[in-house]
Amino acid sequence: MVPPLLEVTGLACRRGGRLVFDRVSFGLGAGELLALTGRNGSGKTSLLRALAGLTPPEAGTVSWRGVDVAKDPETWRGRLAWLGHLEGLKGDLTVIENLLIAERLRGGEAGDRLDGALLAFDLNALAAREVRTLSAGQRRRTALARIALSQAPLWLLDEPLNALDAPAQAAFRTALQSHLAAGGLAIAATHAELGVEGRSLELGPTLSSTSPPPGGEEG
Amino acid sequence: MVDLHFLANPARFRRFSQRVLPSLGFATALMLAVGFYMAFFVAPADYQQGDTVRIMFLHVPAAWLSMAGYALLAGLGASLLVWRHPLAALMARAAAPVGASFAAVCLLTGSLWGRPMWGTYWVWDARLTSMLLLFFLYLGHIALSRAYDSPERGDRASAILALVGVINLPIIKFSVDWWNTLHQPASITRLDAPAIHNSILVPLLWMAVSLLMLFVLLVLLRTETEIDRRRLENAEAAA
Amino acid sequence: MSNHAAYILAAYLVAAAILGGLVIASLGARNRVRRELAARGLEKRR
Amino acid sequence: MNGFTTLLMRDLRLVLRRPGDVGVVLAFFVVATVLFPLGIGPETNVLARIAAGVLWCAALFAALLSLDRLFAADYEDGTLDLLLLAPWPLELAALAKCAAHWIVTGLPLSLLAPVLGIAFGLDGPSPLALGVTLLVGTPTLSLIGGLAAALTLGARKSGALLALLALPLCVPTLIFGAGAIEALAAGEGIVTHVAILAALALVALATTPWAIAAALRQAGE
Repeated sequence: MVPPLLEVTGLACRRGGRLVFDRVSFGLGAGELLALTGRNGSGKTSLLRALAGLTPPEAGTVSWRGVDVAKDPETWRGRLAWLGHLEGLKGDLTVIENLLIAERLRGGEAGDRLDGALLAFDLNALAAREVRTLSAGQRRRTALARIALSQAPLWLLDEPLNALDAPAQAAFRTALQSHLAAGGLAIAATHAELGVEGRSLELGPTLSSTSPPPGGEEG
Repeated sequence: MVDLHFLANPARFRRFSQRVLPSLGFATALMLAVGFYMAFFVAPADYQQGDTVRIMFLHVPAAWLSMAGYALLAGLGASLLVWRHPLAALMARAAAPVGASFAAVCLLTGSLWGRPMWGTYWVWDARLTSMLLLFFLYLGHIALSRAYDSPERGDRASAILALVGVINLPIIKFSVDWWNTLHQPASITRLDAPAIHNSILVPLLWMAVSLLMLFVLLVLLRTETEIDRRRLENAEAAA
Repeated sequence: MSNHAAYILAAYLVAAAILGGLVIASLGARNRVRRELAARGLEKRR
Repeated sequence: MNGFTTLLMRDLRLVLRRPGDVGVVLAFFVVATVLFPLGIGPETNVLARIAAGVLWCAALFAALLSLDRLFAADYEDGTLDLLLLAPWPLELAALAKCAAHWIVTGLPLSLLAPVLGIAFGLDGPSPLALGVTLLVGTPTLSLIGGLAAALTLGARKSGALLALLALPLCVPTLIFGAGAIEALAAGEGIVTHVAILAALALVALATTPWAIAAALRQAGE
């Protein structure tokens, strides 16, 4: 059996002395989607941040093609497209400027793909507007266009459907499906049904007292 | 060489400090009492500074200890950032106010020495000015470590600050010396360790050792408190 | 101790006030935290 | 276009969208400086004596005033995450941010200071020398201030804390910057001072980007 592209083993994360999740393991192959579910505070965002390498995990490893990603974080970051609950857009820049700059910061050049991304999320009419004049849903669409533009193999999405109306949700599904069809991977933390075929992982409450926090009694 | 590595574990450290603190406290009190006696009654008056030389027995060790204290903060900062020692953060949090207090003692005693010797409470002497800046660095460290809702963030931010500060301290010292030679007539009596004669040196070193013991005592005591406080916070977070 | 005795005494008193105050404050803080730990049943009395 | 240039140009473009923010900093610099003759009295020889120190201190405060938002804006809108996740070194991003800050504050302050120096009664080569020292010294202020801004990211009362952290570290630059003008007045050249200012800038350049990157990473956790 071929090992999965992305393999997560025994990942644990601690915040403020509390284990938010512990012993999370899964594998994800090309074209697969993983939906992270669970109550508020169950650690969905923390898991995404740990996968991206934004937070060093307490324990466990993330590997890509069998190689621990912590060995070469820059290459790993180049494989990621990130959508947090903050959009990562500059209010004083226009939609187009935001998309172009974000892509260049990732080390790429948007080129012809820009038109496609704008079209996919129905942003053509807003393209020259400054982002601070947009509604919450329009900003979310801009941020999703940024993801679609990136050509990164792994999408990490935190509540991608937030603030999206029905046509925008449909646009997101189409973009996600074509990403997966092209062999991409996606992990999305979500409360709502994504509406795209995929696996899911439910994060539950962890037994926070099972292992000692820093400053704990056990030696 | 005693292996102190086992102390890196907070719980073990706590047991260790609880065991040594009472005897260390007793020994420190004894040392200080003898030190004060020597400083007041054994040491002779200096031919140049007169009796005010007795202030040096406090002032000079306080200066040494506050500088050593900042080096300690930097070392603890490195061990937190590089090896993620959980105890290092707690000890840095405990040690910063101790170092700042010694710096304050150094400044105030220096100022009380300056009034009879220079005729004024404050002179922009190179050593005093450097010490004042060191005091500000301590204040920044203390304020930064307590400026966050999450204590871990304060720990790491102040660890970075301590490392940058320790790189900058020699630069600050050099520039203040330069500035001082430009602006100060050099004829005044230096606020300095006095001309070393054994009758002065012995009480000075005695006081230095006593105050070092007090420094260690305070750091141990406060680290223990920080360990307990972090346990309390963790218990609240888990509840 | 004839000349400048006031300044010398003041220096020692100031040092005693700062360092003594720090010792007292530290002891007080330790006891306070211990009491709170004990109130939560986390402190194992030996 | 690589990441460094992209980020630098982005920050400059953001400033161009709101030129008033820079205007406020420069206005603060002028107003704060002008208060000194009003407080001290208009004797030209006194003013010329303190001009370099006053202008250097005012430049330091003006630079710090504008540093508060250096990383905070990116932190609040989530673009900091994009920088943290960019596939090139975060140290370069830190450097780009500080360079942008210097271009919009340090540079105009250095150009403005000689004019104010003349108003303070500096004459001969002194106003020009003042501009030169600021030109060489202000990059250090942007770097050290950038570090303080990164360290206080998300802290309570970050503005005052930023000043408390940055000011002691800026003392060497202040001493040699203002000292240069006095050396000039005393008939010495300013070459030594400018060389030391440049050395200080190099030390800051060699150390602060790493410290800023470390601070930003822990702010992103």
